[in-house]
Amino acid sequence: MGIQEQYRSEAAALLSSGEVKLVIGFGEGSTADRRRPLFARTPEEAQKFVLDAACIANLSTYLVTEGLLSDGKKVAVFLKPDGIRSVNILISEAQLKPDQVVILGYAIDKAEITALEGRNISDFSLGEEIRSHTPPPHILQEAERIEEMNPAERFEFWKAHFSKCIKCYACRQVCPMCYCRRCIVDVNQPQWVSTSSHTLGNFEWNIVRAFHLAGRCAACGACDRACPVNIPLRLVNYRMGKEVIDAFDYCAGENSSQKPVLASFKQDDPETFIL
Amino acid sequence: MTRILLRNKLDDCIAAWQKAGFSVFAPVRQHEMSSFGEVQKASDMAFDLVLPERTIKDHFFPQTEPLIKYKIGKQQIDSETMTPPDRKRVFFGVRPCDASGLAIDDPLFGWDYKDDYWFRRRDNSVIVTIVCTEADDFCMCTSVKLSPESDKGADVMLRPLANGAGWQVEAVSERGTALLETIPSLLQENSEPTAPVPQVAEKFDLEKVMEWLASKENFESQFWKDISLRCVGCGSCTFLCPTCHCFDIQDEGDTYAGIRRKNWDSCSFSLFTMHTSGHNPRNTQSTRWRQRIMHKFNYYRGKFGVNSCSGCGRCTRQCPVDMGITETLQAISNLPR
Amino acid sequence: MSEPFEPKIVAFVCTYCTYAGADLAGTSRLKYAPNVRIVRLPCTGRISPMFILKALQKGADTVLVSGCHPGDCHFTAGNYHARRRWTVFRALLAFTGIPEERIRFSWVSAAEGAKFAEMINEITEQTRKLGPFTQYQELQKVIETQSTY
Amino acid sequence: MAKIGVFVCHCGENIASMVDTGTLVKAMSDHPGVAICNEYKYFCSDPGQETVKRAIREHNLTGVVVAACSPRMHETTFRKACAEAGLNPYMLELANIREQCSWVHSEKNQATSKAIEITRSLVEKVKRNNELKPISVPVTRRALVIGGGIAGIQAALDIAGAGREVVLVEREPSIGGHMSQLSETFPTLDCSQCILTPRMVEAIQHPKITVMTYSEVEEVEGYIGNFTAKIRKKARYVDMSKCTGCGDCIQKCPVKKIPSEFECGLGKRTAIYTPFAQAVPNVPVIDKSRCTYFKNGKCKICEKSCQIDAIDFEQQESVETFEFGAIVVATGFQIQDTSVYGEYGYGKYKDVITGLHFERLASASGPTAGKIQRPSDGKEPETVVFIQCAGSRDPSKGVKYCSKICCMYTAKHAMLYTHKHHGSNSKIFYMDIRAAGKGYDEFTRRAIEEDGADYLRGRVSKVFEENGKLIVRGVDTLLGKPVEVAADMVVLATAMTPQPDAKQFAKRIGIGYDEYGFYNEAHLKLRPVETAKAGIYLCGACQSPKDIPDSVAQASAAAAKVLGLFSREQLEREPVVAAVGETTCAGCWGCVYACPYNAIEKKDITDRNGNLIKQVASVNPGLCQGCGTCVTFCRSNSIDLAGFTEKQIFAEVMAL
Repeated sequence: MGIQEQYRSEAAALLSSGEVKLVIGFGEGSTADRRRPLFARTPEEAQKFVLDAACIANLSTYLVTEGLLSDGKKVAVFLKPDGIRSVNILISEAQLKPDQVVILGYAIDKAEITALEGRNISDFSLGEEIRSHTPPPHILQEAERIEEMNPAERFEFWKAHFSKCIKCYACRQVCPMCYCRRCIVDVNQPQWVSTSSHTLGNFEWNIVRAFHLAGRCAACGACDRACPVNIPLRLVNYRMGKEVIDAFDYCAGENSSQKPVLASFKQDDPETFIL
Repeated sequence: MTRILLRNKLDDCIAAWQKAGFSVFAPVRQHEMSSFGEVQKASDMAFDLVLPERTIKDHFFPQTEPLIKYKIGKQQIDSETMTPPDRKRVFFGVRPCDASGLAIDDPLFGWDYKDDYWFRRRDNSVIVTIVCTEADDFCMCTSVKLSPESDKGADVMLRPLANGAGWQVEAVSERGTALLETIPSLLQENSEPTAPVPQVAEKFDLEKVMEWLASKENFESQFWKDISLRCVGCGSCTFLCPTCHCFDIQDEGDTYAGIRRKNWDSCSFSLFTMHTSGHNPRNTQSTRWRQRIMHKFNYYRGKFGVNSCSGCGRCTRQCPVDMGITETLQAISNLPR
Repeated sequence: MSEPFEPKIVAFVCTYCTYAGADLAGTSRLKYAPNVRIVRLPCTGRISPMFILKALQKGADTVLVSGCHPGDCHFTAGNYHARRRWTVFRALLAFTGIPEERIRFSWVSAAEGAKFAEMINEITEQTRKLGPFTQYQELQKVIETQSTY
Repeated sequence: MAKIGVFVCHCGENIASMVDTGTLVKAMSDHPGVAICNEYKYFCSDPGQETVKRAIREHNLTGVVVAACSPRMHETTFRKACAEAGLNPYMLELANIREQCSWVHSEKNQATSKAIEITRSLVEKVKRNNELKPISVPVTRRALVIGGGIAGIQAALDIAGAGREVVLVEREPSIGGHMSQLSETFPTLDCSQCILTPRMVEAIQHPKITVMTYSEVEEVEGYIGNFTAKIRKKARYVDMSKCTGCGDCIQKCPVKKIPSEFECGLGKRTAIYTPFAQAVPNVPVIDKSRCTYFKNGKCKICEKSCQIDAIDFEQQESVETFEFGAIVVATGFQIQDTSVYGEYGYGKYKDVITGLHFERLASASGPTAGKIQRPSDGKEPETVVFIQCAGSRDPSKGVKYCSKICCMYTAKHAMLYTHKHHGSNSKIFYMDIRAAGKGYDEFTRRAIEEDGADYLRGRVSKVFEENGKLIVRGVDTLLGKPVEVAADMVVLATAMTPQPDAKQFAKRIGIGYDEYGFYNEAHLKLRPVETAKAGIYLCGACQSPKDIPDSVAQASAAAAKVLGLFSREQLEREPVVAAVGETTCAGCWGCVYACPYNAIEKKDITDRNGNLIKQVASVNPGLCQGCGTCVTFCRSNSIDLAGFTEKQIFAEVMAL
């Protein structure tokens, strides 16, 4: 039995036993190479689940849908390691209760897909894997290329990209960490972030988004894939993740009991740049 | 016998239009994105696109538009209206669906009050469409009763020649005729065959969809909740739509001076209908998605006699969770009667 | 020829240390460059990155953020929290092309009036050398002009 | 609609000479929302304040900006004026155009335009100020005094004398501090023990004072009026309730050769000991590190010798928690380690001693019973050289500051020495004689004129031994000649420094300290006994080097501050506190972690049937100190800080 069939029957069992009220997985998409999130509430619906190497979305973002878990019932969700990492972060930020999430874990290695053992978040110890994880070479190369630029060139690079931004907030909406009931950009008294999508407003939005994700990003790449105008958000996220690990030895989502990196400190944190 | 424009004459053509006072816009690829941008020569243009990612709408109804510059003084408020520049433009290589989008929006911007920002740009622009030779999985113009060779919204229509050397040229409006008069020497008489137009299958039964939407009992149908479960509530479908036209007015500036701006807004956003009181009549994503579909295929038609969709398929093509109008209308179409 | 460039420097400071240090520079009658505008906050912990962006939007050529030395925070730990934020925010700005020299950070105690005065002079001079931060200011100018579409 | 009054103060010439106030007034008068703009010579004066008050009433002002000095100077003054005129006192901002403008710039045009910008941005801020009401918090009317030296004792007695409870904590086995080590005191030459002991006894017998010796303050939490302190009582191994202080155990203790800390190593003590004969309480402690029983498991001679079974080897240290309304820090000083001065031979030659050693030698209860004897051979020295500033005023090896007491005690030492040993010879190397104080200059004159102290102005370059004498080589700068003195003993006037753990302790209780580790007062001149942390006060040498009269005076001042605080049951606090917007709070608890005061709690939001809807953060205004760290953390902008709200700061920045 392949993993897809295994998880279909497991999802069906979870639903028919009443252990979970909902299973969030993947179904066929609008084209052959697309998979779309699928929500199964009955064992029959669970038979429509698809699990293959095209299932790259981070479904944990649906776990923070307002009201989804407020009835105390459980939800099962198909998650890759980055999704499990997201769940760790969400638990540490009190957005999820560990017992409410049943994880149907899987990993993709090239075209191969393997099941991950464990169903509860505490069954997964990702720490080392996350720390040793290096992003794909194209991201590293792009990031390096930017680092090598002088500031003016870097500014022009991002200006070109940010000027494209249409403030559709797809990056925010697909991100599991953007669970705020009201985003800073929607605060208009005062209007810290210009809502207009002129380049200045776009700069502000993108900087604030990246800052708010610093030390909280699970590096799932959802924002980058979602961006309809192809802003390389992966690069900013990668840079921020690198900064918190270099400066504070902090790796978001290693476990579910971390304190937020920007709400904690060490007395001997580095401060080379302060006069 | 028809007139043709050869691809190798395109540079001269651009130059001639520029000489006649036009800025020339065409599909371009810049910074990992395709859109309409100003071009100086044929090689700036990206002809291999089925559709640019961004629509031509951006150039008529920009994502952010300054309306008024104001300054709060001691006794009075000084304000100055900011109007778009009177700039003559040629949009070259527009797909029929994008051009239709402009035509679909024209009544909206002119029915009770003539929106100067829209019409000043419309009146100064000439739309040169190119009939499609290719369609992708998301194209759905035929489903909304348009076609890859529709001339709706076009001033000049080009049909690609089968040999790829150029286009058959046809003016479909006075403005188009006038534009062609600026390049008489670049057009030649020819009877070269044109490339075949792609067959785009109809994906749903529009009549049935409209009937279902018009039925009041379907308004509260569970259908809306089920179909929109995975919608994450971003605005990418609306902002990439050639016909979506909702906007918000924002005052932006410091404490005593600023600019009143018209910014795109999206019915997908949870705050779109948020009242000051805190009440939100469309407080779930399903009601917002319903609004989007109802607006496009029921309300808009009721007011302006036309559906607010030109079938470009961008909403599905670019959706981060693979939703879109096609899926929803297909599902309605497949509902048992 | 336009007016000679006068740097605009906006300083966000905590009231207990750096603001008091700036007061001490005053009571000691130390002279420093008049280019700085000070915004007083209770603690460096209150200094939000948004303040820095808004100062840049309003034409600051350099932004200074300053508070109590580590261990000296009136609120015991506000400056430690601030330091972490700045580390991250600074890296972010640098990565997006806002030069590190444009955003300066310092610890100035209530007793360091001289340090404050010298620092303002140094930052003013450095900013003079860097010139106006036109790259960012252009973004604001563009807003104020007509839509380009 | 905002109606803001702007009042531009000349501060005499202080502002007006550098800022063109006329231009400033004109600019502000033209500013939107400004209803009235005036200038005046001194707005802080009575007529000045009257002008402000009249304007508030006449123009119905909604906010006031006084462009004058630093808010640290006169914010309170003008807040009061606003309140008197019926305007909420928090509808005021001070534009600092003096300390941060007129005093620091030298070009009038630039200073004027800067003043305009400063004032303008605060006008924009004040438009967005909210009316605030002070927060009332209950006051626990019990004081904690940390340190049982003369300063601590005095503070405790004064507070207790006014009827308030005091806990006096001392980490040594006895209270008394450094003063108990002194022989006679300048300038009156009364015996230190004679004047100190009655106060020590008074303290321990006082019904309102709980003396906790051999105890340390472990942790302090809370805020003014509401501190909680954990006090660790070290194990004494002697039951205080039983011990009568007979001293049998001390007599019998077989470990007799421990250098006594109290005697600066000049005398010996036993393993079970009281530091000195007049110790208060007169209850010994067992020095666990030296006790034979604790080392080898055998001995217990003290236990056997004690007729009332007061020895308790099983005693454990304990931690007690108390609530306090105020804290007085009187942790005192130590003397600098003089061995850094190799050239003076301290530590190398036994007869090179510190001033504190000399005090013990001169003390009637000291190791020599008051006889001045050389530590090396017990002989009475004929010639003694005193070296002043052996550490003080020496930025290279010692400390930059003046230790203040050394000039006086050196004169005293010379005097005592002459009194005890007629015909002796004292030579004093000094830099300056600093004898400011009541009776002080007379005292040093007396040492010179009546007691023959020989003052040599100059520094000593080297002390070395030659033929049984200590040769002091120096220079007499008045004569401009090198001098050499063959001495029998050399006394170094060592610098006073903060306690070795002063900085760690300050961090533990949350007060500031200077570069040396002396504790920072809130204002050097005007708030000398307060710290920047409300409810914590300072006295004695932990704040700066001090002599006894100054320490005592400061202790009484601190006590007065504490009593002022205790005069009310409720305390009014600045309403600059944070508050949570509950509708938008996502309950991520970042603010809860970030708050340095644990002032943010989790609050349940329930529907009308009591079902939990969500949890949100909630600020306890009594605990919040108003730093705003939480505000900056909050990604959804759901917390704001009164007095420094997002709207206010936004307006302030955007008006620059």
